[in-house]
Amino acid sequence: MKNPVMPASGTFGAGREYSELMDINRLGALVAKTVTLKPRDGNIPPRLCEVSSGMLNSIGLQNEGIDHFLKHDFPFMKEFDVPVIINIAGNSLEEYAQLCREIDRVEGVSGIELNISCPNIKAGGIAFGASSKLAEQVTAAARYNTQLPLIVKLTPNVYNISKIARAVTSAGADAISLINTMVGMSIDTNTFKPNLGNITGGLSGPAIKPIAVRMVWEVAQSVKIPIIGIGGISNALDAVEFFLAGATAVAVGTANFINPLTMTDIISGLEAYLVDKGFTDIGQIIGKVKT
Amino acid sequence: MKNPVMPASGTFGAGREYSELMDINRLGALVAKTVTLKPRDGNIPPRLCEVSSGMLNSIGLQNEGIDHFLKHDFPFMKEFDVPVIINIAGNSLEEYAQLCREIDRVEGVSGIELNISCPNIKAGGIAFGASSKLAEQVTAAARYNTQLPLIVKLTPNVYNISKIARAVTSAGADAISLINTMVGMSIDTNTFKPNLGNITGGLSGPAIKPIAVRMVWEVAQSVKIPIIGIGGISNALDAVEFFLAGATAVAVGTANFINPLTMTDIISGLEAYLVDKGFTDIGQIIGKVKT
Amino acid sequence: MLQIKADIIGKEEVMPGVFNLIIVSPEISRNARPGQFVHVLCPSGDGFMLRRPFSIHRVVPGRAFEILFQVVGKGTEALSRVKIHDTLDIIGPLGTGFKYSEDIKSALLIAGGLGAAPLLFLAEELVERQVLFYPMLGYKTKTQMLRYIDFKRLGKKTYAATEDGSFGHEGTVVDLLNRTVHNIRPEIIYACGPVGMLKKISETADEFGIECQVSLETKMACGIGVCLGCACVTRQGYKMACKDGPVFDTRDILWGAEDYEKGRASGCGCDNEAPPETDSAG
Amino acid sequence: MLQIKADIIGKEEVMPGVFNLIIVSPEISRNARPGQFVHVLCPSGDGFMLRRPFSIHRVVPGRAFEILFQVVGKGTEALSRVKIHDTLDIIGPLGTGFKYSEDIKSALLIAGGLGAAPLLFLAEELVERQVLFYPMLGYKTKTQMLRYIDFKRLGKKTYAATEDGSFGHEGTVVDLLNRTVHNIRPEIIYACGPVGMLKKISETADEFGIECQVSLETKMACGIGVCLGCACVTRQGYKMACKDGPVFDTRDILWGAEDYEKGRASGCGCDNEAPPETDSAG
Ligand SMILES: Cc1cc2nc3c(=O)[nH]c(=O)nc-3n(C[C@H](O)[C@H](O)[C@H](O)COP(=O)(O)OP(=O)(O)OC[C@H]3O[C@@H](n4cnc5c(N)ncnc54)[C@H](O)[C@@H]3O)c2cc1C
Ligand SMILES: Cc1cc2nc3c(=O)[nH]c(=O)nc-3n(C[C@H](O)[C@H](O)[C@H](O)COP(=O)(O)OP(=O)(O)OC[C@H]3O[C@@H](n4cnc5c(N)ncnc54)[C@H](O)[C@@H]3O)c2cc1C
Ligand SMILES: Cc1cc2nc3c(=O)[nH]c(=O)nc-3n(C[C@H](O)[C@H](O)[C@H](O)COP(=O)(O)O)c2cc1C
Ligand SMILES: Cc1cc2nc3c(=O)[nH]c(=O)nc-3n(C[C@H](O)[C@H](O)[C@H](O)COP(=O)(O)O)c2cc1C
Ligand code: FES
Ligand code: FES
Repeated sequence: MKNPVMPASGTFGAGREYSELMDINRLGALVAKTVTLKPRDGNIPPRLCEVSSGMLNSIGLQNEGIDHFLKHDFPFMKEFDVPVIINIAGNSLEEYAQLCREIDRVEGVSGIELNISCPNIKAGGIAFGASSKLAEQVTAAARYNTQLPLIVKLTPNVYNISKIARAVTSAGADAISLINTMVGMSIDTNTFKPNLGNITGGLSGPAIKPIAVRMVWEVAQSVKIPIIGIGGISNALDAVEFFLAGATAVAVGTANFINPLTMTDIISGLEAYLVDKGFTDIGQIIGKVKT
Repeated sequence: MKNPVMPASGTFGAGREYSELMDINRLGALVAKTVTLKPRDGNIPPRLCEVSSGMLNSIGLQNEGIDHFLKHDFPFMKEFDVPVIINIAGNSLEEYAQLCREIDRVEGVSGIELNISCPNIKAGGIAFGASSKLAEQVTAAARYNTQLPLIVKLTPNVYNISKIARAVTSAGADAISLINTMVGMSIDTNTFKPNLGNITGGLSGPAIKPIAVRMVWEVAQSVKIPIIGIGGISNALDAVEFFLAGATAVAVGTANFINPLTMTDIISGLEAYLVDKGFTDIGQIIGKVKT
Repeated sequence: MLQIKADIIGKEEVMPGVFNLIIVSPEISRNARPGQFVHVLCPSGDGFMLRRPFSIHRVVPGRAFEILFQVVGKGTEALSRVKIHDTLDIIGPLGTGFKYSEDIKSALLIAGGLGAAPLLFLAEELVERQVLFYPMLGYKTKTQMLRYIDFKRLGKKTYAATEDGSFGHEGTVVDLLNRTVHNIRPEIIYACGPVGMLKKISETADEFGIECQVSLETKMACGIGVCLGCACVTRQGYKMACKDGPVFDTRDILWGAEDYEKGRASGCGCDNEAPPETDSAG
Repeated sequence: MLQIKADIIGKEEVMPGVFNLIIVSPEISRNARPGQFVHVLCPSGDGFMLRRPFSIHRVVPGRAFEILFQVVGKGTEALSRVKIHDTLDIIGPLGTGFKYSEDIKSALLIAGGLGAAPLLFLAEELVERQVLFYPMLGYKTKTQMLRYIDFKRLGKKTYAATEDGSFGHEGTVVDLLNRTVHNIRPEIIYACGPVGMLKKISETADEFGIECQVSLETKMACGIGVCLGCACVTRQGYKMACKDGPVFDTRDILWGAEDYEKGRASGCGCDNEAPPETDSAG
């Protein structure tokens, strides 16, 4: 990776739209929106709602399925001079396994991210990420079916994130991304209806940053594998907080919607920050919070 | 209660200071800051840090102990024409039990709130609230030792809040308050030090409101006892969201610090809202979210 | 589509709470088509962060474009406080815009209130293309007749309805449509306004076999087709208002139930409707 | 203590990034004592919400008071954009203020930079009480000599230090103190400034047996003693800067370690020090 900054799955599509507004080749990696085995329609609208310093979404993993993805989106992503990570979700261990088998065969994939933390689907998703046993099983199933670097994306909606992190590590994860969204809800006080068609949704954006930093720090104390820090990152100093807490890379989600140049601004901002503080390499600040 | 609006424990002291700025007699209840059996010094500073749409605190339940409280603070609180709820925390089941026994003897207490959700202390606190078994035990211990209405205050740092709510209900809780704070962390990118002396702290304020509304809604589906909704409430419409989700009362925390008149403004605002919508009683909107 | 930092060179409060901004951008003014919108980063204010979408209201060809907006919440409130020569961060032009076949001869343009925003740009385009058209404008009352004069200047015959009857037809624009459509007999209807109104217009259009295109408003995050948040339910499945729309042919739209009439703001007319295939797969 | 909505009747940028506001409040101006502060709801801006504390800088007796502040972040940035005749929501006066016994004859007032804010009010009070005092002012450079003239007008003899030597003593105000204290021999030192500076001043005061009071800055939420968030470590246990302070007798303070010299903003000089009794009980 050229640098440790990448998009968070589901907030950058396959990069097609944003490639018109920014230079994808400057990114550390490309992370695709979650793909599933079969196409998914996603959830009933409304799917979005803005809240204080954040937003709720209940997209529900709308996607056209792995075959379509590999045929139409992946070739586009591969054209950039940037590693491509494919993010997958399934309803069952077998679906995760099968997705891994299919992707393992494909030329030019740099890694697989297991989304076991989506709060917006009825089966699978978050349920896998909220139990250390299931998280371990799904990671093991994936591990068994691919040689590719395996990143497991965890949900923050748990009491003991370190326990889950240890479980997926022992099952063979090469890295952990955290956090996915917090489950939230918002109600229209005029109509009495939830602001999301799916009733609840995932909270993202600056509102969740303190929760994310805390979880990255906790997990960094308990496992040795790299952590991709995610959650409310909007600028270089936000990213620095995650590096200090122990992340080796960061991913940007919601902030892309607000400013498509967020990631490239962060990349420049990190360089400036390192120079300013007399460091030569981001590695020099990783995990260096003085507790 | 005159109305369903009260302060959240720990954000209003014993009401002494705020009584100089607002009319406590207009409140639905007074809720005291958590008291423990023995005095507690609280945590090392810094204890506060502002974050996007919220704040982190790591006060650590600083208080002078139950004896001092009953002698010096409770008499002051009792003078108002408002029910007084005493909030307690212990390091062990026995401490909770003993506190209940002592308070049960006191004239003029309207209820006990069990804080089993403080994220800022080393033993007890959140640990009791994160396990349905411990939550049930501590509630049962309290229940056995007091005739007073018993409110149990839950932590949002769990995957399955309904399970905990059912556990405390079956153990004899008369009401549930939720939520306490989310565990969070913030790091100073200049000094590399956490912004809290205690490293992590509790996230409160508008940032957590969607999480709180969701939990109130979930719990309202699974237990029949009243719910006091807490988390990021700053105005009447915020409160309405909680009522629609199923809360029968609300408590205001962080917003008091910003505007000491928040609660009385909410009380007036709720009246205006009800008139505007053609209701005569707040009961008509409780749990009425159209899902 | 591009992201620009654009100068504001004109600002007018055209009626209380409704503002018109003139924004410099040769590129957007050159490329924009009627029905497209821009995604605006409103100056930072109290606790909101997402961009806000606004239709392109008019263009000064090759130089600038305009937006017409009403203050309804925090974002528009913040936007109403910009000053001439302030700079706005804007992404646009976005969306597909209104479609018109070459051989169309007559059109009916129906605007409810702020629905006038995209339709004035369309009206100017239709004049250019020498298409005969009839503006039909619905307002609350006489003093709030947004852009009436402009439409009247451009259209063949202009119809107006006010809810209180203080000008033109007394009642809604939908009533007015139902009374007059058999006389006007347009080849196509273009409409913008509250979703309840659009649904009723589409029913009338259906009944008379008239093609009908409407601009739908949904909540948006990215505005460019990435987040899949602005979904509308169509017969072809979920479509994104920001990329596949905001203009849709009403024959494709699956409208939502009753309560859309009440003007539920956050939907596209579809949230009470089961999606074409439901989510039961996962 | 009261909560007011107060008019701003004066605003001056006294040097780049440092502003003085004159705020109408008969009550606060009447009741305020030097060292006390007000808790200000800065006009809503980008993602902050808590009030910000500012020392009372000066009073126009019975009519108004002033605050002097530097733009360091979002809150002060927002505050710097208020205009004359805007209204501010303020709680005050808060805190205990400087203490002085009746029979004190000579005092040394040491300000580092913005530390001048509470000390000018104190200086005016000391003039009133006919206490001889020596202002000792530390600045970065000659062009940033905040309130030098004012102190010079009020004090018996005014000492100044600039870090670059462009005016007065070259070096810090602490150096200057150490060179001159045996000549001045004040009965009491009042100081305000960065915590590293205050700690060193307290060491000197200790050494010479001089009473020393300092105004400490901590992060605050409520500002009135409720949240227990602004704790400082003292020999008597945790004390709240907002209620027990912000002025403390340095004999009571347990200072933190080295890194306070680096100007860690968010502490009161105590976060590396074990509290009097640690938290092991729970
Ligand atoms: C493609 C498109 C084009 C648009 N063009 C225009 C235009 O030309 N002029 C104009 O005035 N408005 C237009 N809108 C609506 C405009 O985007 C919203 O009014 C604006 O986003 C509200 O932001 P706010 O922060 O002021 O309100 P918020 O605080 O977000 O909400 C305040 C109130 O407005 C409602 N609201 C919020 N968003 C929308 C929305 N998208 N549609 C309808 N109601 C909403 C909310 O439900 C709430 O009741 C358009 C919307 C879309 C999707
Ligand atoms: C009792 C008291 C009296 C004060 N009097 C004055 C005064 O008269 N004039 C004046 O200019 N300032 C004064 N301060 C400091 C002032 O309150 C802060 O500068 C202000 O709160 C910063 O708000 P912000 O949103 O601009 O900065 P933030 O965005 O909160 O922070 C920006 C930077 O400033 C630092 N900072 C934040 N709060 C403080 C603080 N309390 N002390 C020191 N650094 C801080 C942060 O760590 C950060 O590096 C006083 C503080 C206290 C506690
Ligand atoms: C609109 C939206 C769609 C998302 N879709 C996915 C997804 O498909 N797969 C996934 O793993 N995470 C998804 N996420 C979660 C993000 O990748 C990220 O973990 C989360 O938003 C927190 O980061 P942020 O605060 O920077 O947005 C989505 C988030 C948003 C806001
Ligand atoms: C400074 C501070 C101190 C608190 N102390 C307590 C406490 O002693 N006991 C308790 O049960 N909750 C305590 N809380 C939690 C609040 O009661 C409340 O549950 C939480 O802050 C969420 O509400 P809010 O978002 O309105 O602040 C405290 C919160 C804050 C911000
Ligand atoms: S707003 Fe993101 S897809 Fe339309
Ligand atoms: S700021 Fe709340 S106690 Fe001092």
